[in-house]
Amino acid sequence: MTNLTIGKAINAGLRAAMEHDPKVLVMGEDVGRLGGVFRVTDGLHKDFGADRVIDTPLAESGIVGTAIGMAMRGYRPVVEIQFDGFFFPAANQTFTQLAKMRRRSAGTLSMPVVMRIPYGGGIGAVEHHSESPESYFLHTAGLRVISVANAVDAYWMIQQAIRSEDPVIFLEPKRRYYEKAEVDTEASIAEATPMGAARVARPGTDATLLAYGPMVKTALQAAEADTDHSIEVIDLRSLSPVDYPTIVESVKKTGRLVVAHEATLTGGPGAEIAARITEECFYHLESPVIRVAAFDTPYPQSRLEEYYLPDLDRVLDGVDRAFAY
Amino acid sequence: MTNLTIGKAINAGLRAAMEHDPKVLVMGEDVGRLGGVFRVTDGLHKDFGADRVIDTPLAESGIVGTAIGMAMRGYRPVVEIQFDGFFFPAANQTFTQLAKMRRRSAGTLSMPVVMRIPYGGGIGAVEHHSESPESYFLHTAGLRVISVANAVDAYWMIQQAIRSEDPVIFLEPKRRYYEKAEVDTEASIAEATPMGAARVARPGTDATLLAYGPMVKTALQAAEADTDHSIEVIDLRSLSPVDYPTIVESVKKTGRLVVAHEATLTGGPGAEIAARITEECFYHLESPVIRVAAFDTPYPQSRLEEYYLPDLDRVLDGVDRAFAY
Amino acid sequence: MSDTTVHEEPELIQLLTPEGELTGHPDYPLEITADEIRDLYRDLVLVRRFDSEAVSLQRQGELGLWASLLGQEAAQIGSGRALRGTDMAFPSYREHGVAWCRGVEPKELLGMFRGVTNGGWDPHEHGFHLYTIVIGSQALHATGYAMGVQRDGAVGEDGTAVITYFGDGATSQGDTNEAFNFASVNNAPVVFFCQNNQWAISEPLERQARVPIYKRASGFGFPGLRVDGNDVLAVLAVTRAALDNAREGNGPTLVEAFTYRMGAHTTNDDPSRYRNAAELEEWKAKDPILRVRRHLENNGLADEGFFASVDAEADALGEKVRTQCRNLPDPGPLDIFHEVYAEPNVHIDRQRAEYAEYLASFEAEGVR
Amino acid sequence: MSDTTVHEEPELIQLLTPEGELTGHPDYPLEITADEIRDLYRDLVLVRRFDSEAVSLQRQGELGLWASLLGQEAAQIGSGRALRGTDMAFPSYREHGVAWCRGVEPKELLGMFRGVTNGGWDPHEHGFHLYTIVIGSQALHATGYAMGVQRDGAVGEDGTAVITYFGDGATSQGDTNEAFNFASVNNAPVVFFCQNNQWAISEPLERQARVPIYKRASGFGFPGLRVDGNDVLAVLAVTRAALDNAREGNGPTLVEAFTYRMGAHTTNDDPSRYRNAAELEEWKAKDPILRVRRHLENNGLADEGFFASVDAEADALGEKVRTQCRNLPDPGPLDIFHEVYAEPNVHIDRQRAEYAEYLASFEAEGVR
Ligand SMILES: Cc1ncc(C[n+]2csc(CCOP(=O)(O)OP(=O)(O)O)c2C)c(N)n1
Ligand SMILES: Cc1ncc(C[n+]2csc(CCOP(=O)(O)OP(=O)(O)O)c2C)c(N)n1
Ligand SMILES: [Mg+2]
Ligand SMILES: [Mg+2]
Repeated sequence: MTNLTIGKAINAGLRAAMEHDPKVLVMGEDVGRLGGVFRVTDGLHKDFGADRVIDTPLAESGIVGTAIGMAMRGYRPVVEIQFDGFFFPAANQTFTQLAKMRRRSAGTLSMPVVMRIPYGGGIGAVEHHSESPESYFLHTAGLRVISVANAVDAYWMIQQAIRSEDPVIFLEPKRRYYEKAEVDTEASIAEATPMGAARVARPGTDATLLAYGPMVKTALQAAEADTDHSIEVIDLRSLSPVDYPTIVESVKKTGRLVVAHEATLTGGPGAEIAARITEECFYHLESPVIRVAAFDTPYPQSRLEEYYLPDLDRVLDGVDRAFAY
Repeated sequence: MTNLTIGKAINAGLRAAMEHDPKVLVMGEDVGRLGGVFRVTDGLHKDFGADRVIDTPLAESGIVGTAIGMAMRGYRPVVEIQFDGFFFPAANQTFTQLAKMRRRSAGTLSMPVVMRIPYGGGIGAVEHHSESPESYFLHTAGLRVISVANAVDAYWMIQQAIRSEDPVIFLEPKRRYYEKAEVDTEASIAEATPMGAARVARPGTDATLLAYGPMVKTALQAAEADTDHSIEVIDLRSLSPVDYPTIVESVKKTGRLVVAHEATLTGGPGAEIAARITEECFYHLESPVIRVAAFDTPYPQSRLEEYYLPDLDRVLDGVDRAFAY
Repeated sequence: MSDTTVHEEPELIQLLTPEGELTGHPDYPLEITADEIRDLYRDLVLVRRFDSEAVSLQRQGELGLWASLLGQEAAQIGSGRALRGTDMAFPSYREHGVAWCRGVEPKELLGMFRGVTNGGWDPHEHGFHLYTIVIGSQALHATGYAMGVQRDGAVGEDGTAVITYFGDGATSQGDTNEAFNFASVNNAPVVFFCQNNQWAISEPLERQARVPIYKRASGFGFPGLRVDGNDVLAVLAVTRAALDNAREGNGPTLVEAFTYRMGAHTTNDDPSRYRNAAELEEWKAKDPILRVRRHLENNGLADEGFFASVDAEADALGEKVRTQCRNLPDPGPLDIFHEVYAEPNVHIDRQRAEYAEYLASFEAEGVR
Repeated sequence: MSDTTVHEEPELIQLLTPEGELTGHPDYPLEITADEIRDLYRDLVLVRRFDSEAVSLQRQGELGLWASLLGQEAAQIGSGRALRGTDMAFPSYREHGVAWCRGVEPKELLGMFRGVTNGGWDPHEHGFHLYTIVIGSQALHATGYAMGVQRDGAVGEDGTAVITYFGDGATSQGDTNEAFNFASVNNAPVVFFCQNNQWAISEPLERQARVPIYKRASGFGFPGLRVDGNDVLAVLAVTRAALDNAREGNGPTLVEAFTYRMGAHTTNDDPSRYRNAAELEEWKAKDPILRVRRHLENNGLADEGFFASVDAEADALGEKVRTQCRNLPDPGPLDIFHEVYAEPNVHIDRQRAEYAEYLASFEAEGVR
């Protein structure tokens, strides 16, 4: 057992993956000597060299586009997008090329590319450094989308993502990089929870509270804080595909579902989950699915982010709304 | 009254807007001498000259990025993206710049830019020419998103979009370009239905069928075909913001809602509408909101599009599913 | 304000004049046998025939669309024949001549234009990537692939070289320029082959660039040159040199093949709306096939029997193209869900199952 | 394979040596009075003070972040002072010196770094667009604005010129290259001003380009040149010439100001992880302020009294920066919904109303 932060767990997972398979490469802006602006790739450049840990030119489309070419040559590139807001220059390569290549080639080409994105708000940053773009990804067929909420998942899921033959968007909750947990780095990857599975993070009976990434911690706090009800918390882990059986089972038991995320409300992940769960649990729901999300505005200046982000109070308010029906 | 196709109605609307305001510019690939690959800008280059109808270099980010600069200089650029699938190179300029500029500048800068995108499938095209990217837009705060389903709306809404001080994504249902209607081009724009309003296209009492753009025609056909029920059809017209009062009123009356679109199911516009309507009409809904959409796969080769796109049968199946509860 | 274009006209690298005279070029000596020239002639004639058959097939409704290579045969055959078996090519959507050189069968190539597939061939089998429609995207894929080649240590005389194709319009796209930069900074073994056919749909070259395209390269730190794209020998020599240079570890080259799109942009296009007939006539005089034929004839390197046999082969190819096209099997509806993901995906599996059930319900009812 | 970089070192355009000697340059004659040089000195000292105050404010927790211009004062003041009132500048995020020249107040500039706004000033009022963080984006805005200028007919001696700023790293971005191309093809009146400060966060110049950056321009069909970015007189002369050239209808120029980022990338950065101290020492000898001071001193153009008065002014500015920063009002929670749209938007209005009600519920309960 090693006590690791989420950031260090991803670092350790990257290292393990690079040791396991010489085809694994890391590439992005400042991932080399600096070890990334969040130090997630710290030490890899030194130990694996500049050919496997590539400081790229400052061009996100170029990064993803060349990663696609490297994947065609048999490599497994792990791309870092420095911040969420800088994904957009790579949108074309991601949505029209990376996501579609396997289908276009009728299975001849695989795209084992992982795109790591530190995402979400709460770090007091300037514009474009606090966004939650997961909805763009989960609406795009051909991509897998996962997010981690603790160091154990961080360590294993980055390795699972790298071993996947499909392109994986790996969303790192940047404001939780320093959250710690005990990680058994000696265990076998075969025994780790599959990256597509949701996890009941806290059992409960009266309502289900669903979150992923940075909001899992908030959700757990809310569940503790609500002493009137027994709240079950689910850590979604995979946003595409979603592990519906786990959610359905919970909702059929509790009759209420609250979904919390930092992405903006309209067209956010909660919309899909609400639509789908309402279809599958129509006769079990005692209230509509309640969504607690960021407002439908651009991410505001940092002095407003405490109001903008769904916090403990707003999650509790969502839970209250669910019980109001 | 003039009998116009949707394509020609947009052309006439563009012409009217250019005559009305010398600051209106048209720009894009092949919009000049050729008049666009769908001829929507036909004749404008000849009559308004190369300074107002600009054949740009082949670079979508460049097109949107320079349009932003022109808007800052007081112009009102109408940008054409040649096909839906070629929007993505412009994603960064659209999502991080165009959509956010007003908010970033605390209202000092307006972005009266219209982005016209021929979208949707059904024309037997090769890859990237048949997509429905509306979900990416409606999830993005700061953009307005509209789509037209008939020549009357086409004529007026393009002019309303151009007069809007906000950036507008104007989605043109390419497979319906040749649908005709009588348009009163002499009427006053002030009397046209506001571009944010939904429209009850066919009244009914048993279920509400919601569509926009190319699917409105299919929805109307389905309503006709279902002789067992009285189906109310709503043409959404605006995807952001959505005119919820009109939908809520209808659903409170019918108790059932079916949403049909060509965008892929997961995270599609139907998800948001389902989530929201379920919240607002929880006690009125006799069935969950049913979504009829494209499958969560890349748009397939054209020989499969008749299966991929929600057609009359699949819409009817959706209606049946709603009545099965 | 749009007519400030300054056109400098650089020398073209040319080995074979439009009149069929083999002039040679000091920097690009080409040792070539009569046999090899006849083979190139054969390639040129056959791909032109393939192309014209495809245009007809589109008119007959057998293809949804076709992007004709008419006029660009020499640029494609010359560069395609410069490639070695282990080299890798990343085409745009008009490189039927290169596909031919890489052994892609008509039935494989026609699939995407007929709409039965979005790909059609195995890129690894042919050393020829799938057609890429989103302009400029493939230039980055090629560069990344070349960076992979470097990492494999496949550099040197027996090394692997990569080539990517794009048009004059594509040089405006950000991705193409990012590819120039990544290739330069990494010294990647990739040749950027731009077929400047003077038009990007309706937009003439002046709307994309105000100086010759090959000049772009020097600003990124690697050589660029302009070759007569209608001269198959010059293209062969220049591309071979660029590929060898790449393979030996000396980095990228931009080759601008100066040519002309003699047909419409695609079968959907009507060039009479934007360009005049005189331009076409001018370029007809520079036809890429005619000059090889003249050379062979003038120098007694081929007789009527040879030309007749090539024409007969072209007829046979036409027949094969028609048959293979018409026999291309339609995909089945459930193919929609095929290979969206490599690994089992619960979401896709469920949609497939639901749709299969839906389709079966019609069969049960005996309709559809 | 990453050390194949070939560095050609071109001549810098320089008017004033690090030792303070005014050498002049045949192509860029500069008529300048002692008064004007003293004014430039004053600008340089004041923006350096402004900058160092901001760094301190960040350390004290008054700013969330700061991107220091230390070392780049001459590049910014020289180019900023070359602008006319009607000209328009499109900065990146480090152009505090240009902001100073455009009359942006400290309180306006500090807002976004403090997190009370994402903008802070009226771009039209100052002829200075908002800071743009997404690398390269503003180069296209500038080009479009310049195309608007052309359409307004604001060309000629009294015309309007546009300038856009970006770094060495930004030259790798597709948008920057697309801007080069749009500007060239449209002959737009825009100056591309690249501050090559040798680093893009931790990546040295070699990771972005293998030939000098100014060379990029010729490949797009317009002039590029490299100026000593630590020489305020050379930057002034060169930028003025480029702006005038643009204003008179002769199209774009790329100016590469060769300079050095003497501090960290931002206050979040730790350059000791990736660069060595020797490099910094080397550049200290080329300090942009020192050489102007030497020039003034050596030629008796300023006395101790002058230098003391500038220092006093800097102290006063420091005080003003601190006060204005601390007094910046926090936005209120409902400001989240402010100016998302220009026109009334039912959706935003409703969210605002709901949130107002939610907030009020806490007030009612007397919490939060
Ligand atoms: C990103 C993108 N934008 C627009 C298009 C539509 N389009 C297809 S071909 C073409 C012109 C291409 O011109 P060029 O690069 O010169 O190649 P050519 O067709 O002449 O071979 C355009 C605009 C596209 N395929 N991709
Ligand atoms: C599109 C994008 N990608 C990444 C970043 C993160 N980032 C901020 S500054 C920077 C380096 C910029 O280097 P350069 O262009 O040389 O400008 P400098 O900071 O040296 O002035 C990076 C990578 C960004 N802001 N935008
Ligand atoms: Mg072309
Ligand atoms: Mg820099």
